[in-house]
Amino acid sequence: MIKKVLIANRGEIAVRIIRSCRELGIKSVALYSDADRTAMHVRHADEAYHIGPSPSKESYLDGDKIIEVAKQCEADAIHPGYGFLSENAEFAKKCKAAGIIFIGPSWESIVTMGDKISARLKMIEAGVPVVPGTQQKVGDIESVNKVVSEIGLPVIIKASAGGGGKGMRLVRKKEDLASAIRMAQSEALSSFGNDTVYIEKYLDSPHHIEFQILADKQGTTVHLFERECSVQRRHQKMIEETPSPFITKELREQMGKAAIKAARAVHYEGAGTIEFLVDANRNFYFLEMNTRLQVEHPITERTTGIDLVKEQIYVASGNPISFKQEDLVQFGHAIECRISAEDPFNNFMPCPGIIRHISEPNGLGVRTDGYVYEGYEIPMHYDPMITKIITWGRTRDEAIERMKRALFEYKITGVKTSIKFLEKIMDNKDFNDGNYDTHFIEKHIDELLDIHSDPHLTTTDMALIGAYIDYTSKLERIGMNDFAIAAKKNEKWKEYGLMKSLQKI
Amino acid sequence: MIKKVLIANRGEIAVRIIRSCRELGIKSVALYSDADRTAMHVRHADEAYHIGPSPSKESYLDGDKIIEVAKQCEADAIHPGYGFLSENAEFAKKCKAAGIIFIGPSWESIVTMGDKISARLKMIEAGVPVVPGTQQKVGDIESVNKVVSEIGLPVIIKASAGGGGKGMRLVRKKEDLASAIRMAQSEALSSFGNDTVYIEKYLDSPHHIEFQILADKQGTTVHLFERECSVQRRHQKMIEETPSPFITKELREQMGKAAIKAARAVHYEGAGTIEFLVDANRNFYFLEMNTRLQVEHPITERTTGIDLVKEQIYVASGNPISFKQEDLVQFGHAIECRISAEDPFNNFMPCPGIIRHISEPNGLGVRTDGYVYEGYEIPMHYDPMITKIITWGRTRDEAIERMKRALFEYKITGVKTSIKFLEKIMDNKDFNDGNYDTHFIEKHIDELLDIHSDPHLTTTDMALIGAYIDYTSKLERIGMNDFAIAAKKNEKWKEYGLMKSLQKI
Amino acid sequence: MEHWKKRDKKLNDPTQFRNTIKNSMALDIKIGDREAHVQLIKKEGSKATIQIDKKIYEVDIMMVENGVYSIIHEGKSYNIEMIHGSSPKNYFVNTYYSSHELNIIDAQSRYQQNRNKDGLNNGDKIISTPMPGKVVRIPVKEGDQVEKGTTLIVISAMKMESEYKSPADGVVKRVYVAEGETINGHQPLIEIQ
Amino acid sequence: MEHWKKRDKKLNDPTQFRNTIKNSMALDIKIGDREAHVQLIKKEGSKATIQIDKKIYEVDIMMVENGVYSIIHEGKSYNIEMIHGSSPKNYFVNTYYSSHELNIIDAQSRYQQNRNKDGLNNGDKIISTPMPGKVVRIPVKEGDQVEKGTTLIVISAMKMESEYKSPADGVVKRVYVAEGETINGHQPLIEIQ
Repeated sequence: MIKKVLIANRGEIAVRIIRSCRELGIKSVALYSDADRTAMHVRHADEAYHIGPSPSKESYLDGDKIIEVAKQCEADAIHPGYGFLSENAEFAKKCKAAGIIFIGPSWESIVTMGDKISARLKMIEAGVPVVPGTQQKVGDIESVNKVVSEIGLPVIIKASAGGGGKGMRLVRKKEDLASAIRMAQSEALSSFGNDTVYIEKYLDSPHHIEFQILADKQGTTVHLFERECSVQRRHQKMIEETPSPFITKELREQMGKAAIKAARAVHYEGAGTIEFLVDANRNFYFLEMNTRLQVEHPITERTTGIDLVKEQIYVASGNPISFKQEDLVQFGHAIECRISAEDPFNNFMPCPGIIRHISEPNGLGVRTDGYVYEGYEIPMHYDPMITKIITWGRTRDEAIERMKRALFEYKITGVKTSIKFLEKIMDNKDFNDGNYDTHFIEKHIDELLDIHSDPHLTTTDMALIGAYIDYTSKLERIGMNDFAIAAKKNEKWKEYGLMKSLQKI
Repeated sequence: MIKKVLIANRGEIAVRIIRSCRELGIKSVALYSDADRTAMHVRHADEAYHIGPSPSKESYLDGDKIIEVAKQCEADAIHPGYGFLSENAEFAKKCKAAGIIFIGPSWESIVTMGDKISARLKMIEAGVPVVPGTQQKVGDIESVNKVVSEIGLPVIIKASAGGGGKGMRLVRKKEDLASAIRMAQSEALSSFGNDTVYIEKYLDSPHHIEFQILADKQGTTVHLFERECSVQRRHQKMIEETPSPFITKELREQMGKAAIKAARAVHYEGAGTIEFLVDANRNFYFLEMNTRLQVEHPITERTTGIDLVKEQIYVASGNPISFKQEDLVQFGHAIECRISAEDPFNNFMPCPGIIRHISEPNGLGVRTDGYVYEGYEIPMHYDPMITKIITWGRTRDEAIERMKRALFEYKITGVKTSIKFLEKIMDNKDFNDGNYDTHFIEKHIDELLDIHSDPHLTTTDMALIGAYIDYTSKLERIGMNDFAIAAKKNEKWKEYGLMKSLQKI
Repeated sequence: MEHWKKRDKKLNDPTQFRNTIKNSMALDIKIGDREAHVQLIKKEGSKATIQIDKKIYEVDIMMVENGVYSIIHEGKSYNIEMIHGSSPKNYFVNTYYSSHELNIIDAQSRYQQNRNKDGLNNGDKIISTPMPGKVVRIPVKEGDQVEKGTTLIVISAMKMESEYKSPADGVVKRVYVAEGETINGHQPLIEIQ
Repeated sequence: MEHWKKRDKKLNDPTQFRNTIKNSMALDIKIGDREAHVQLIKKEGSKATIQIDKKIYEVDIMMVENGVYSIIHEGKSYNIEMIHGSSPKNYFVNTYYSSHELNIIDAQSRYQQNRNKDGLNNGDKIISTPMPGKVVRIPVKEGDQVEKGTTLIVISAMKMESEYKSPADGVVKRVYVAEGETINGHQPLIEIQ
């Protein structure tokens, strides 16, 4: 078994990995950038080393430095978490060369699945359905026209090396095709240094449904059922649930088998996720594979009882998966909400800052995976996600009711968060009916952003009373002098300084 | 369905009940004594009413006042939680008379099970094994001698109205019998106003194992398996787990059936617990019934998925239990540790005080049910229990590892707690082997209290560094003047005042 | 035992209460379109009598955690979270049932508001951000002629880039920061004249 | 990149470092039977050089939460929780791996310690409790002759009653509290002469 794991990550996922290491009796090593000395993962780990300045490129993305630290502190293995270096084949290769176990698939699997065209080809070869489209780099306009006339409009142009919506163009009319391809190619070149693009049929009301898989060195590959991830905003998942209210038992079996086939096709090892698009008629198509742990893995853990990080460590150590496919059940229903430090009512503007107060929800059926705490300053350098709430219920309805209760209980001051927006989704009728696809947020955005109630209700007056007491008691404490200065000089800087001093109270 | 529930309790159980009410869309009403204005249950509830001074007798035990508040705020039902009025038949009767639903069994069931002799008789009648002993009030010494010669020494003398170890005497030698009975009678009279005592065989290495039952008005009675509660200190449970590592599948079935029989015998309604003693040969005996929710109910919730408070509310509303006996499974293993504000290393002296900082454990498989928060002052008037940690694992080993991890993560400053003591139990070999009975703590007490490690280790030096920095930086902040005064006047009061001012920093 | 009885009183002459007040400050607080006049009438321990416009509230209010207040009013339990907005006078308030943006309008803000209304302030267009971040790009320099909508500065925070555009036609009077620089929220970045 | 290298140095002459210190106070801290001499040698931001007896530690120390310190020493991450004991100089310290009771011995405590040793303090037996509670019963009154072990007062806190007994034979000199009274921790209750 692995004895010491270096976690090449930060935030909630680093804390989450450290937790499983501790339960297994494995030593954990944290890394921290300048911004992260007081971060939670540093406090939870057995060891912690400074890795560089705050920007990710100079710290959490500096693979050579990370491997150097791993060697010095004699870590057997590196867990990359998600994001940062987790899907970096080069890094996985370097770990191997340095004699350190990379907790993830081989670098070859990462390469194959990382390039979308090669992944599509592999899947077709393995008999896994892919979205109709080209199998190779798009060339002259005639061949493009031929493909489009076969699969039909609308189509989507995608960068083979792409991700995050960059180098993507939706084409609904034939006359826009040529220019869309040129634009996609140029965007792909500037974003990824590679202008290879390909064409896929655009599915109109798709569900984004993914399957968790696990594979060991002994040749066993299992799936841990699906996660429904269609509640997205600009390709960013906000809410995930399992089981999917959309798919049937038969479809689940078919897709599970396809997911295992997909993983076997690239000789996959460890934990991975096969993402599918499922159209309104329940046809499913391979979209891509994430060759790492996903943000939303806890909902699978809650319904199956399997600790996915522990399984990753078993597999990386050369041990078999600790259970059999036939022993797995989906026990009840789980939902995850991602909570970010952002202002949904101001175009989801990120809100880094100091947490003045936080109380997280608790009790039956509630798990939170977070990393911020009172007095902690959320750095501006990294992702705005601060916590994930995972609720479980015997039924989907119970899981939703529990999520509402959990969001109600979640109290945080100091920074703005997405909580109110998530509450609106939980109250939405279509969501409650399980009647949604990837257009859900777009479709309901006006309703979801409408949080202001009648300004003449008693609750509003209570808010006024709170503000009155808070403001006047602060004035008493800091004295009026600062205000006088601010008024006289009338400078924004003073205003800011004053705000800072008020926040410190 | 019930629409508004008044919770006649405080602390973690009040918060826990409010959570389930919220999930069901039921309004919750909190009560608070003078000491509890800022308590968590007041903040979680929809409504909150002041009920009286801090001592329980003048507030949480004042049944008439509570019923008056329930009427005024138009609550349909009262949930008594555990402790306080939960097993008070008179209160249940008064609720009924006032037209308010008492969430619990009928007052008649409480009366029957509350008197230990009448409960024993009922059980014998129903064919549930009881500990060998007398069936009635103990009278002249001859009949006592006869009973003792039948069941054999040692025996235990118990007060029929008893509880909490009062009016109890263990007798190992025949010549001590007469005086032990006299003493038990006199103690019973002064404690409970009733000198009725009876005799039971004393089991030498018993397990304390209880079964959760649920019964509805439709006549269905089910059990939700067992809880192993043998880790006790002076009849106070500290750690509970389910399934019990001691009992077999066959025994579980037999005991489950006996528990259902016991509940049916008193026409039980709602949630209740049948406590059994199980001897080293796996013979089991009815001990008593708790006609309320238990502190340790969450471990049953975690392994079965059933929300017991919701079921209580369904049943009290006249609805059937929401599941069938045959649908229930024990999914994995759950353990609960009770965390109290007490000093295990100073004879478990209670430690009320102000919470300076608290962070509760979280992540996969961890639930906490608590009620204290940063800045909250734990009142001296009530129970010292502040939180329960419940961990779940696929196996008992995983649940234990996770509990260790959770206790490790639990950080609290300002008051002393039992955490270190619980950690020592989790590290104990016998506990890990599942090899323990009710004498566990007594047997291992020296080892469990030995927490002081070598004072020359690096960790000790880190503690010294922490103390040095904390103390000197506080001196800097408060200035040296206070110290000078304290030194000059040399009064304990000054010392105290100084400590207070230091604690406020 | 009377705390659940209705206590709100509609007053014909709200000023009659004013006489009893000593040091309590009256504040105007803007919430949506409404401007509420709020004043403390009496406070004893956690019990406060507060007048909002013509309505009198008797509440039990306590700050239970940093920025979190517990209010009990006619038996109802309210949890109020005060989140600071862009200035100390700007609050975002969650009551669990609703969210509100509130602005305290004191003499100073009133004065500034009036100044702005009178157009005295029209040369004063300073671009700033509500949150800290890093300057990615400044596509303009001092002296540049810009149109309304021209991108003046691109700020990155938490993996997201935001563009700030000119609010009007004008000239870049001053650039306070440089590309690559780390900035605080509410810091002046670029001034347009 | 050198932070995991061993930096402890055994010194022949620990005083050689003292010259570089300006305002740092030396403290003697008692931990079990050991009395450690602790002194800050240098501090720059969160990096501190601290000498404990003859050993020098270079640590990175920060108070991350109220009473909770994060220390990184040679790469090892320590979480230190400081829990106040019966006086501001008494700490109960959890390091996650162990628990320790520590007592700061400064000049004042040293003086008192010596006074006690010299027997100057023998008329000074004041009974008090470490925690707040309520006086249940006082079975003695001022002027009573008591023996060592006689119960002087019974205090209740959190449903538990504790008896406090006389530490020696003597006379009840003063009773500071009455039955039913609520008391604070460390408050004088009864004085025995």
